[in-house]
This record gives sequence, structure tokens and C-alpha cells, in this order.
Amino acid sequence: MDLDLDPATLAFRAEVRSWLAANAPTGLPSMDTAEGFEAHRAWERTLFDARLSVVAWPEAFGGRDASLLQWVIFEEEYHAARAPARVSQNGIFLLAPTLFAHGTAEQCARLLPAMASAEEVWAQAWSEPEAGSDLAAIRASARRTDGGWLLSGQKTWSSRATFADRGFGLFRTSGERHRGLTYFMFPLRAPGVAVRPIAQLDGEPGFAEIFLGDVFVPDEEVIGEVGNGWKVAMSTASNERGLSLRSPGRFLATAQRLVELWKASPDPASRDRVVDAWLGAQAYRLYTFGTVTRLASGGSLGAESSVNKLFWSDLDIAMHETALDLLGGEGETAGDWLDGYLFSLAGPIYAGTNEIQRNVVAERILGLPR
Amino acid sequence: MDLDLDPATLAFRAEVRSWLAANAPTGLPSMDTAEGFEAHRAWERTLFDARLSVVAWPEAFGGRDASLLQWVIFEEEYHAARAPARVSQNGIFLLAPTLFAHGTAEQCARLLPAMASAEEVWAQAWSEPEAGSDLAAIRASARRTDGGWLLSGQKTWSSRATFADRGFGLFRTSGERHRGLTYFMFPLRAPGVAVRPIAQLDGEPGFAEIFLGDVFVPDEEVIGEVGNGWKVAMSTASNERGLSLRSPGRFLATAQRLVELWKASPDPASRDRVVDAWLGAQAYRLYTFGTVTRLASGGSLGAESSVNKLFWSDLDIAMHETALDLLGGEGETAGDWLDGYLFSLAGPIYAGTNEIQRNVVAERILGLPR
Amino acid sequence: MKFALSPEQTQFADTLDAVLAKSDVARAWAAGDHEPGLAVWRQLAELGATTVVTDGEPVDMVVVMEAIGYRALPGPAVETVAVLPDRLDGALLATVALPPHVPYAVDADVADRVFTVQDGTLFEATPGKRVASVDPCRALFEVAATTELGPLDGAFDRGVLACAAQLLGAGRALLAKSVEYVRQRTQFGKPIGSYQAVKHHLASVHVGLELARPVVYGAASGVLPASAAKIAAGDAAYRAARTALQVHGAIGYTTENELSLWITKVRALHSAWGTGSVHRAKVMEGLPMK
Amino acid sequence: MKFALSPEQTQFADTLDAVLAKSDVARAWAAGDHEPGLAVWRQLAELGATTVVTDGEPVDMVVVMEAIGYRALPGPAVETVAVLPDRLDGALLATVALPPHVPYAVDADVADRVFTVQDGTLFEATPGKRVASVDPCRALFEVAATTELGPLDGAFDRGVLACAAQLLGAGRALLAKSVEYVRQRTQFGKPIGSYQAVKHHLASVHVGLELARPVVYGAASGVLPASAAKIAAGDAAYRAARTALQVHGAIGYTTENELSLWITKVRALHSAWGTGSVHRAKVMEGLPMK
Repeated sequence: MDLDLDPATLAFRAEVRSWLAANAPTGLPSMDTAEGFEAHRAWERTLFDARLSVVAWPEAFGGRDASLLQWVIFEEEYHAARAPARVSQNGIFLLAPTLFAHGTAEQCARLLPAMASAEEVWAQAWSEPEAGSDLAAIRASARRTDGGWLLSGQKTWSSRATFADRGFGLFRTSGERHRGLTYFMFPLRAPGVAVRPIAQLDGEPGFAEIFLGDVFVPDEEVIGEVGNGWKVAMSTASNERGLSLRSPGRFLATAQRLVELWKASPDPASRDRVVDAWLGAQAYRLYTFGTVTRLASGGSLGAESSVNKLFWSDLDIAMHETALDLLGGEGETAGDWLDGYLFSLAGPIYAGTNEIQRNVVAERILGLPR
Repeated sequence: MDLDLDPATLAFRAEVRSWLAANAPTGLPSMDTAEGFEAHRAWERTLFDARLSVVAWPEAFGGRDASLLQWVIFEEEYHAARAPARVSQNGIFLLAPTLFAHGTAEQCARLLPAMASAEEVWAQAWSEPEAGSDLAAIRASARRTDGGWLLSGQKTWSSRATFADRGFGLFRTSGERHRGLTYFMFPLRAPGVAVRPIAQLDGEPGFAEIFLGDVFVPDEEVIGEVGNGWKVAMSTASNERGLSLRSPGRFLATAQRLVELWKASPDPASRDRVVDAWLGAQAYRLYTFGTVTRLASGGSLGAESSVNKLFWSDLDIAMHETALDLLGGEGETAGDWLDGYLFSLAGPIYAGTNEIQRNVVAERILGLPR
Repeated sequence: MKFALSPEQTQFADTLDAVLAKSDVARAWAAGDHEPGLAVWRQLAELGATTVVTDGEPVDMVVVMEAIGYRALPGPAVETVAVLPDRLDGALLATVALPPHVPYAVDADVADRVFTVQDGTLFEATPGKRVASVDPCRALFEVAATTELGPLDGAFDRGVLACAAQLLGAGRALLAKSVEYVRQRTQFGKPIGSYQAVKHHLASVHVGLELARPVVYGAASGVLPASAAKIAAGDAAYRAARTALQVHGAIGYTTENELSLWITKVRALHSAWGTGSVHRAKVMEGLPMK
Repeated sequence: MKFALSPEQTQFADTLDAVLAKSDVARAWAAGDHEPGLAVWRQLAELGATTVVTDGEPVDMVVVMEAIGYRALPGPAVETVAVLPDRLDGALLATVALPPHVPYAVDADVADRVFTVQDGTLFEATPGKRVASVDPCRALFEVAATTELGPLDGAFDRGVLACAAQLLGAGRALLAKSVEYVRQRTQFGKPIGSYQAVKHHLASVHVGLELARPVVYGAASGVLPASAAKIAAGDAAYRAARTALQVHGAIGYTTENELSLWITKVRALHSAWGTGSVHRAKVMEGLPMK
């Protein structure tokens, strides 16, 4: 399949492919174990040293100023090589876009290189026990103190928080529901912070609860204006749902493995499910190239990111279910496919449940009444 | 498959089977044409003369006092024989249960035999332009006059009204939303009544609009008490959604035809859809026998009829879609299967849309908050 | 492959739609009165829409067929625009049967030229018995081959892609009509479009169409097989049709409402030019092991 | 076939559930501490639940397995209750592998007796390597056949039916837990169970389970093949599991919440004792042309 890529992008693709073939490790332990976390951190450092950790970032922060198209191509190669999952993903895909859009030059210079090299690994801290889909119901608070703020409260379902270094999320600085929130970064390994790991379906503590009791953070840990946290968070929330966290490469690689699994032992009754999985990945790829083209000509990624999320989350589950069904009695024990399956199950839940996303599509894109 | 039927029921089944084999016509023109309507009316008369038109009714009204179980068996045989669709169905399946429950002895004696022989064919008149899912929004009114009522207003989507003799529905006798409604029967061929046929997807006028301008009906055409029409209608609404209008026989017969279609030219990729169709029909059959058993021991068919309706309406469409897909390029022209397909499409809409039925299941059966 | 239409293509699509939007010719066509529809086809021909395959980029053909699908224009569109444009010889409309997947020639009673393709060879043909389609605007005819005209390469694939584009356009129209209806239809005192069930139905339709579109255009660019386009657009449009009927309720079930033109056409096109099963078999065959 | 449980069967089910409801033994079992679970199994054995196949009506076995599924009791339930009850010889638990569809013997580390069935012949067996299941309560073991014990008729079909009944019970539990959760969990100021999307998800689960139940009991009565039961109950329970996770959100994704016991077990049982494809092939094979 020829996408008529320009020579520079083709050269970039070739470089990434050969570098990954030579360098990408396989079989790292789960990043949600202490040992696996450090192994993944070390791998990200290697990636960073090859300037492949954050290719689309400015060179000053460890990137290559690559185009968005090249980043998508990088992701295709990364997943095709079955290179390790990115332990730094909460930082580089969720926090970094916010820093680029709303952070100060000082914040960017101080935080981004260490994020890109995984010297500092970040955990997201969006949810609270009473604030899931209803994120504006946040209760955790920030109280003004000399030169900074005292953070208190409880965050939950914080991915990577079990082993990460720092967190980011919204805290209440006044009583107004949406306008009383401020975007903070904070340490996870500091006095007053307690992290309680929570085991996920695979048995590993992929997320955690974070308890904060008057944890001091200086003023420079606020992103954007005080009281403007909701808008700051929402302006880049589409990154989580849309392009960055789920690039097509992941699904293309899974689809190819599924086709190979089927062809190794073709069950005609399952053929259509396999074709649909493959086609879904192709569709998402071309759709993404369309989005990238639009963004490159100055468009923005708004409610449309909900379309992405609905599609990839359903596709991901369907592909893994198909694989498990193809495996028959071995489906119950199929390590890699089961890991991917359990991971896929979180797709329709996190980053805004799919029910919320369908509301967004209906109201903001189709214009249906609230 | 042996259901351990009692000897009387087995004998009844044998009688029905052999009578239908000898008498059931095939290839009648559509009942929604003038010619077809009369052909169907004549067939129902033949059926009535064999006392097979309304087997579960009392003998006095033309039935056999058959058990509900036997009625289900009758339906299986009727559909397996591919006997004609019942032009009298609105009367015998929707109005008759209401008359049995709420009608006077005089009404039953006067109306039921002529209904059973199709001497009088009935049309339902539930919907109005502004009252579809929201049936209590009815505006058509009944005004008191000497010895009776004057009906005025507009009804729509009235099945069979194009050629039928009489109609039944709710009319407003006071302003209260639910309690201001009264259940009336009325003539369709009388001064002041105008019927405008409406062509359905198959091009035939399967339903119609009814315009009533001060149409006189005597007091004996009210069922139940004045102002109690909503309760009267709802107490037997489950018949439409549940057992009677969609007995398992219809789906068993369709499933068998689908299996034969598939086996004549087996496409392995479609096998599972065919099996699921067959299994769905079997499930609905056994589920119905369970319902019949429960009703026979004094249970009632309430919100559970919504479960029926959701199941059979989805099943019906899935079976016909599968058949059309199996037929390839001929699917576009497949007379019988297309007729059945277009018919099936109405399933999730009429007798309360499936969206309303899912609300009912969630709220009344599962107890979720309104 | 380009991932956006060029300004010229966008303008061409707008021009076509302006012509098509003014036409309300389908009911007349179904009743055998072809003249109003033929007038629209003449306008399209003047705009070059029936010769884009020979004159333009492959994507242009998809632009034309999507526009035709969006407005449910009757006539042998796939056949004239995509399959036989170089056989028109100045005529307006052509039609063709390609057994087994296209057993009949649509609108052979009105097409200027009638063909059949057998095993890759094109024949002139004469129409025989008429067969009823679920879409009253599609008059189907059996055909008998007469003069052999030689090989016709890629005819089926071009037809498949054109059919996919037509389905995509029809699906988009069904969604647009549904959105419009549920915003104004009220029940229980509020627009039915404010109910979450209706919202979610239509949101799913939107997602399906949004992801089908790049597959259709990708197939036009040669990045994906034509079969992929038919699968994606066929399923998305069919879902749009089913949902449109469901949210419209009984009014969508009448031929009085224009919705039925799209609903029956999508059902017909879903069966025409190879079913999902046919095309999934083709796609799987072409998939590499690595 | 009877279409309702007898009063005795209903009472038996209630008695079993009273025993099972008091047990919270799954986490211990998963951690290798079998004693609390074995205590429950001893109570079940005293009630005759492990010998219903030899002593009772076929439907009784389904009653037992549905009850076990509802409470997610760990242990080789299908194997002990349905496949090998006449091979217990006074022991509490037995397990068996039946390749190809049951490649491993579950809980062979704790079962008193271990078997394998090859081509319809029963062998004593010794457990080998342990293999991890998605359900942490299912310890799977490779087995090696030792002494031949002769033919064992109907073993696979009995296992399939028992697995279907267990799935049906698990599906019902998942729905009950979901209903309970969405009634009390509030977001945006109201219970999430008042949102139409949540209502419709759970209504569909209910319909699936309601229609699967008569298929399972129909298979127990010989009216339908065991494969039909596995298809219907497997799909209904799987849908219940997927929906339960979705309406619970992240809390359902933790092993701290008991929901995960059912979710992972349903996924495992969906794969065990023959997949949907295996059983659909069997059903189709058995369908008459008329």
C-alpha cells in the first residue's frame, strides 16, 4: 500500500525501522511491577538517546521537530516492531500537550526533557471517588500558602502512580463547580503523599489511589491561571481520546497478528470477523492521516476526538475477542492476547466513558439538544 | 424434539396439521390490496367454519375452549404450513382480549363471532400525528350526545384500516392526560369517516389515516368505564407485544426456511448467523412455553411482554437480513424474503418502540430509577 | 494518496449537489416517467460527471457517485459513471449486467446502451424480462448477450467502488435527515433527539460513516481494494438506514415520506455488486501473511 | 419437558444458595488456600449436589451448576458435578481434561482424582505443568494419561451443559450486581441507573439471560443439544460481563472489587468446553432439512 509519502518521511521510516529492529527489547516484565517499571524506564532512556522518544517535539526538549505525519509513521513502526509499551505515556501524551499550550517557557524547559528521557515518569490524577464521568465534581483542594499551595484530598484510578515520580491533575481552589478548579503538578514521593496501589484485572497494580495531606507545591507548579484549570485540561483532553494515546500503529500491528493467527488455522466461520478487524485498523489509519492533514493546515481536534475514541476502543476489544475465540480452549491461557484483551477492556471506560463520548458526538457534532 | 405433550394436544396438533395440509391456500394476493383483502376474509371464514379461527376462545363465540398451550401449537402448525397471514389479527389478538377482560356480555355476544369469522374485520386506531410513543398525548375527542357520543379527530398508522369494517381506539372525554381517555369502537364505513390509505415500504396501503368528524357511536360502543380507557387499553397492551401477535410458530417457520436456504448452498462464513437465527427461534419457543405454563397457573403477563417484544423483533430482522445476504445479488429481488424483511422492519417500531420497551424492562423489571 | 479533496474537487462536488438538490425526480422515475430524471442526467453529463473515469482522477468518480447517492438520483449511475463511460459514444446512459454478482441490468428500459460482461468479456445485450427490486426506482432486467465487444478490464472493481461511494452518500443523507427529524419531533414534551437512546443511535451512525469515508477514498487511491470500500460503506450506510427508520418511526415506513427512497435504495445496493460475504472473501484472499 | 422447576427443585436451589452465599472463598482459593472452599464443597456434597447426575433428574444438575455459577464458587465444578460424579468413589472433587476442547484439567492440584478422556476413553492421569488462566481461581494443569479405565459416554456433552448452566448463573449475578451498583452510584447529581444508555444496556442483558435460560433447561431435558445451551448462555453471560464492567467503570476493573471474580470466570468459561464456533458447527450439523 502506497501512501505517496515524501522522501524525507520515507527515509525517516527506514531509519526508525532499522533502529528498532536492532534495539527494541522484547519480553520486558510488566511495567506495573517494580522491576518492569525500571526496565521500561531504561528502555525509554535508550529511545531518548536515539532522539526517538518524542520525535514531534522541538529539538530543544529532546525531539526532532518531526511532522505529525512522521509521528504517525513512527508509531506504526514502533508497534509493528512490538517494542515495549511506553511507561512515559501519561507525561508525553497527556501532560506535554498541555504544557506546550499553556505552560511557561520555564516549565517547558524544566520539565519536558526529563519527561522525554523518563528520568521523571508522570502519573495522571484525574478521577476521584465521587468524580468519574462527572469530573467537575472534584473535591480535592488547593489552599493558598506562602509562595505556593497546599494540596489535600484523594485521587483514584491514577495510571502508573504506583511507581511514578510525579502527578498532575485538577484541584479545587474555590467553590464554583467548573471555574473553581486549578491545574497542578505535584510530587508523588514527598511528605504528605501516600500512594495505595490497586490491582487491575491482570493482577498488577496498574493504577493507584493517591492521598494528599497538605502537600506543598510552589506557584510554578500551576499550569495556566488559577481558577482556569477546567479549560486548560479540556483544551487538550482531546489528545487523550484522540490521536496521541491511540495511534493507528497499535491497531495495525494487532490486526496483522490476528490475520496471521487466522491464516495459520483458517476457520471459515470466523473469516468475516478477522477481515473486519483488519479493515477497521486500515480505516482508522486513513482516518488519522486525514486528521493529521487537517491539523497540518491549521484545523483543531475538538469533539471529533470522541469519534476516534469510540472507534478505536470498540475495535480494540473486537480484535482481541476474535483472537481469543480463534484460540479455542487455549484462549483462556493465551498470555499475550489475554494481556491485550484485558488492556482493551479499559478502552471504553477511561478518558471519558464511551457513553459520555456518544453524548459529545450527538450534541457537539450532530447538534442534538442537550 | 419431544416436549412431552399430552395425548389430547398431540391429537389436536395432528388434526390441525392434516386440515391445513388439505385446506390452506398459498399465493393469496397481499391482504393490503382490495382483491387480497377479500381473499383473506374468505380464507378466515373457511378457518372459522372448521372451528380453527380462534381455538382458544369459548365455544359460544366460535372457539374450542383450547388451552393456551394448544393455541401455541396451533400457531406452530399454521406457520409451518405457510398458511395466509391473518387479516383479522387486530380484532382477534388486540381487541378480543380487551372485550374478554372489560366488555359486557352483550358486547362479547354481538361482536366476537363476527370477528372470528371475519365478517367484520377490525383496524386498530392507536396513534395520532402527535401521539406515537407518547400515546397519552391523544387529542381525538368524544363529545356526549343523546344516547351516545360524537367522535372527532385524526388517527394514523391504522393497520388494515384501508379495507376494514370497524376500528377501535382511545378518545379524549376530558382534559386529564391519562384519566381523560375512553376506549371506543367505531365504524369505518359511515358518514363522517374518511379513510386515507398510506402506502408502506412495499408499496401497498397496509395502514391508513382515519379522519372522524362528529361520528355518532352509541353508548354500547364504549369498552369499560368512561374515563378509564387508558387502564383498559394498557391492561391488555401486553398482548400486542407479547404472546399473541407474535407466537413462536412464525419464527420457527422462518428459521426452518433459512436453514434450508443455507443448506442448499452452504456459505461457511454465514453459518453462525443461521445457527443463531435457528437457536433464537427455539429459545423464543421454549420461553413462550414457560410463559404459557406460568399463565396457566394464574400468573399474568405484564412488563415481561416487553422482553418478548425486544427479542422477537430483533430476531425477525436478523433472520431476514441473513436470508437476503445469503441470496447475494438476488437478495434485491427475493419476493418472499423481501416481503418478510420489510414486514420485520416494523417490529421494533410498532406496539411501542423498542426504546420504550427497554425503558419498561429497566424500570419495571430491573427496578432502575425513572 | 491525498487525505483531503482538492479545492477543485470540493467545488465540483458543490456544483453537482446544486444540480442534484433541485431535482425531485425519483417518484416519477419509479412510476415510469423518466423525463425529469433524464433532464438531471443531461445536466450532469454537461458538467462532465459521466466521463470522470476517462477524463479525471480516480477520486473524481467517487466524488460524483457520493453526490448522486446523497440525493438518491435514480438511473444506472454506477454503470454509466464508473463501469462503461468509455462505451457511451455520446449517449447519455448505459447499463450492464455482470453475473454472478450483478445478475440484472438496472434501468435497461431507459438506458441508451445495454451490455453484459461474461468472464471479463463485454457483449452488447438486449433486455428481457423485468424483475422487481426492493427499490422501486431500480427497474431490473434480465439480459441476453448479442455482439461480442472484447475484454473489459476492471469493470467489476470500478462498479464496486462506485457502488460503495453511492452508499456512502446515501448513508450521509440518511443521517442528516434523521438529525433534522429528531430535533423537531417532540414526544413527552421534548424533542426526541434529547433522549440519550436516540443520541447514541445517531452517534454510532456518525462514527460508522466517518470511518467508512476514508476507506472509500482510500480505495479510489489504490491504497485499499475496492472490496474494502463496499464492506465499509455498505455496513455504515445500512446502519444509517436502519437507524433512520427506527428514529423516524412509522412515518419512515411510508412511501409518502421521502426517507423510503434512501432506505430501499440502500437495501438494494447492499445486495448489489457483491455482498459483504463476497467482498470479505476477496479481502482475506489478498491479505499478506506479513 | 417441564417449563417450570418443581417445588422440590426450587427449594433445593434455595438451600444450595444459602450455603453458597455465606462463602467468600474465591480470593483464598486463588491464593492457594483451598481449605475454606473445600469446606463449602463438603457442605454441597452432603446436600447431594455432587451426585445429582447419578441420583436425580437431568435438570437437577443444571440447578446445581447455576447456583454455583451465581456465587462464583471456585473448584472443578463442571468436572465433579457433571462429568465424573460416578467416578468420585467417595472422594470430594475430581477433574478431567478432554482434548482438544478442554486441553487442561482445572484444579488438578486440589482434586482428589484426576482423569483425562481421549477419543471417548477414560484414563486416570497425573497432573504436569501448571498453566495460568485469565481466571485466577482456575489453576490449569497439563495431564498425562496413566491407567485406562474404559469408555465414558456423553462426558463432553454433560460438561458442556454444566458449563452453560454455570455461565447462566454467573450472568445473572453480574446483572444483579450491576443493577445494585447503578442504583446507588451517582454522577451529575443523579443515579447513573437513571440514564437511558445505562438502562438500555442492562435491559438488553436481561433479555439475553431470560431467553438463554429456557435453552439451558431445554438442553437438560433433551429438547435441544447441549451445544445450544453453551452458545446461548455463553453469549448472554459474556454480554452481562462486558456490560457489568462498562457500567461499573474503573472500579470493575480492579481485583479489589468482587466483580472481577465473575468477569474473569465468564471469560474463561466462554473459552472452555468448546467455543461458540465449535458449538455452532455441531448445531448446524444436527439440523434437519425439514
